[in-house]
This record gives sequence, C-alpha cells and structure tokens, in this order.
Amino acid sequence: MRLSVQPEAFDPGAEANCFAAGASGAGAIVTFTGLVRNSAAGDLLAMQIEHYPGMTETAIAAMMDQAQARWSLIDALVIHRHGRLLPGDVIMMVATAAAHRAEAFAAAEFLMDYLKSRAPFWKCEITPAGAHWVAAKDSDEAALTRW
Amino acid sequence: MRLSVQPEAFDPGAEANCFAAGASGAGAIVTFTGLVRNSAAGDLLAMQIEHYPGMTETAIAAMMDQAQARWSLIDALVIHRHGRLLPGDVIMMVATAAAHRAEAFAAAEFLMDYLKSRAPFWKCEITPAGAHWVAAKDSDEAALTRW
Amino acid sequence: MIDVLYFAWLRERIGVPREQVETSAATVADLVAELVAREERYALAFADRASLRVALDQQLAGFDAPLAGVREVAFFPPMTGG
Amino acid sequence: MIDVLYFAWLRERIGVPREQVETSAATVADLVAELVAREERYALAFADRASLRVALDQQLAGFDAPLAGVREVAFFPPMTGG
Repeated sequence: MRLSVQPEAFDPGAEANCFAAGASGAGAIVTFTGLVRNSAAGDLLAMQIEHYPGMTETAIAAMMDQAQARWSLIDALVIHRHGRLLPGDVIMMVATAAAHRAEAFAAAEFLMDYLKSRAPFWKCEITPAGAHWVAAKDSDEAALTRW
Repeated sequence: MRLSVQPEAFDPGAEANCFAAGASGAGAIVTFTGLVRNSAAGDLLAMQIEHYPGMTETAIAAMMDQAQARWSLIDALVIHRHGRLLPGDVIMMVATAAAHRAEAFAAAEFLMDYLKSRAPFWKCEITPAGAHWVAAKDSDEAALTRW
Repeated sequence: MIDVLYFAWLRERIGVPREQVETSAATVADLVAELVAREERYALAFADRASLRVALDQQLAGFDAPLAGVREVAFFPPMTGG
Repeated sequence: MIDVLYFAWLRERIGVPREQVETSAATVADLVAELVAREERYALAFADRASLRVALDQQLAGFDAPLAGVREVAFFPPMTGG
C-alpha cells in the first residue's frame, strides 16, 4: 500500500500502470481520479487545498488498512495533493486491486467516501469575487452510513 | 464516447489520461481494468477470448448509451480485447467521467455488470490439462438485478 | 435460408462456426427442434437449452421468438466478458 | 500548556494557525469556553459549534472528550477532501 500527500502534480495514468504492475494476482483494478471543476459561472481562478499535516497521513492510512482487511485487497494507493490547483488539475486519486471486481469497486468507493468526510482537507475556491471555503455536503456525510 | 473491440494490447494508463484530457468539465473519473488472473494451480498458459463481431459492438454501444443517459455522463470509454491473452495481460477497461463521484462509480459498475453478462464474449482457459470454457457465474447474472 | 452462428463450446460441439440452414421454422424453438432431429451432434449441443442463449439479428431473444424476417440466428452459452 | 491548531475558515477568523494555550480545562468544551471568554474573535469563531469538528492528538473526538494527557487539540470545519 502506498499513500502520498503532496503539493506536486502527478500523472494518474502512469501511477495506475505502476500500481497495476505491482498488484500481482489481481483480476480487477479500479481507479478514481478527482479533478478541479470550474465554478458554475466558469470563473474559478484557483482551488487552494489546506490540510492537517500528520493527521492527514494517519487518517488515510487507517482507512486504507480498514479497506484492505474488509475487501481482501491485494493493494491500494492514495495520492492527494494540497496547495494551489487550477481548473482541470488532478486533485487526487485512489486505486484498488482485488481478485474480483465487486471488491475493487467497493473498496474504492469506501475510500472515496471516507476521504471526502474524514481526511482533514479543506478546499477554498478562489474567483474574482474572492475566496470561498467549500461547504461539506450533507450527502457526503450520509454516504458514510452505507459502510 | 469511444468503444473498441480489438485483438491488440493497449496501455490502460495512457488511455485513461487521454480519456481524462477529453472529459472537459468532469470532476470524477472512474476506471476499471480487468486482467487475466492465473488459475488456482498457477498453471494457466493462456486465455482465449472469443466474441461475436458486430453484435459485440452493438451490445456495448447500447449499454454505453444507457449509462450516459442514466447518469448524465460527460464521457465513457470501453476497450475490450479478444484473441489469445497471457496471465497478467489487460483484458479490458472501462472509464466513466461525470461531474461527481457517485455517478461515475455507478456508471462504471453498471457497464461492468452488463459487459460481464450481456456482451457476447466467451473466455476459454488453456492449461496443460487442456482447454476449459469459463462458466458464467450466477452472481454475475444476479448483479444485473440491482440496475 | 437463414444464417446460423455458434460460439464457444457450442461451436466446438457442432463443429462449424456458422452455416446456412434451409428452414421454414416459425420460432427459434422450432428451428432448434429441426436441427436436433437432423444429426446427433446437434442433439448433444442443444441437450440443455437452459444453458444456452440466442440472438436474432444480433439482439438477445428468447427461444419462443418468431423467426419471420430474421436473417441471422446465433446460439451460444452464457456470456463471460469483462 | 497545550498546542491548539485551527484550520480553514476557523484559522482565518482566529487569525493564527496554531498557538500554545495555558489551560487546566477538563474537556474540549471547557477549553472552548475559556477561549470564547478570552476574546471576541474566539467567540465569533466558535459561535456555531455544530459546524465544527475537533481532533485530539490527530484523532477525531467529541467536544465532551477529556483533555487529560492530550498535547495537541485541533479545531476545524467539516472536511472537504477527495
């Protein structure tokens, strides 16, 4: 399992291929890539992502351990950026490898739901009108109840 | 939307990056990659994949149209190989792009469930003991009932 | 005349991937009955109909589907893609 | 002495990302009450406690959690990662 919380951009396709090459015995690999969407008005200048160094890594590692045990994952990967990102930039990715598709999908969705609401990241959208902290969605909190 | 049924190997990471680059406005991209698993005994020499040219493309295109409409997908991609594959080879991939993660995940799982049981492909495992057609699993047929 | 296609182990049991069949069968089931009556290899191949699927002009159909206007019938085991 | 950290809009309202606080508060809620009593900016920042989360030594906790042995308390709005 690999976890990286980093300001640097990364190549999700190359990471996915590297992950797959190491996941010996896997029949199913699922990846999720999150991208910076523009605002409805199309005027997003940047997205600033703040995090809590130390706790971020601890919290994500715990989620990954839980996912691996619950779905017998062969491997899992989480990469999450922080700092200043532009519209269209890759924010983060998750990859899961399992023998069969149901486990790989479930683990990837579990990791995403937990990353959304339990990993200490905060997004701030910067537009010509100013900076605006993204509010957590009730639907994201609700998504956790299914696990 | 792009669909390819082909004997040639392909690079899933490069395909995923290319897909993401074209999915303007997407906030979430999910990929699934299916790989040839070895047999339990570890003696798989090859997997031969037969398909029904013409129907394969029609059936998958119909699934993709349905997924796009149901989950407001920004884009979808299906690549599926046929012919002779080796253990560890990539069999196929699905990618979905949507504004939010729930739609991208649901559409990718829907496409996988339908590809498994409704696209005319048949897998034959070749071991030193001979060739053996892979039997369809009841659980794959059952998976369709959730959609 | 109708094109009849076979895939996977059905193709192996019947021994050809496709053939043209002269038939006036009204339904898929009638066509199967004609084939089964023709030769042992068809009888063996179609012995367990529950384990077979059929497509008419490349669309999945049932064994009770009518053949009127159909140019291509395909028989095969349950699919195992993905 | 305890390290107190603030993130996102809470950090902006309080004006510092972290500070050391001399306290003998028994629980998180007691610590918040002390801070709120100290200065207006804390009162404003902690006005709606339902919209805040707390971590003790980098583990999520409740406002009723005891502070005994804790070295680092962090306050922040609901997380928006992924």
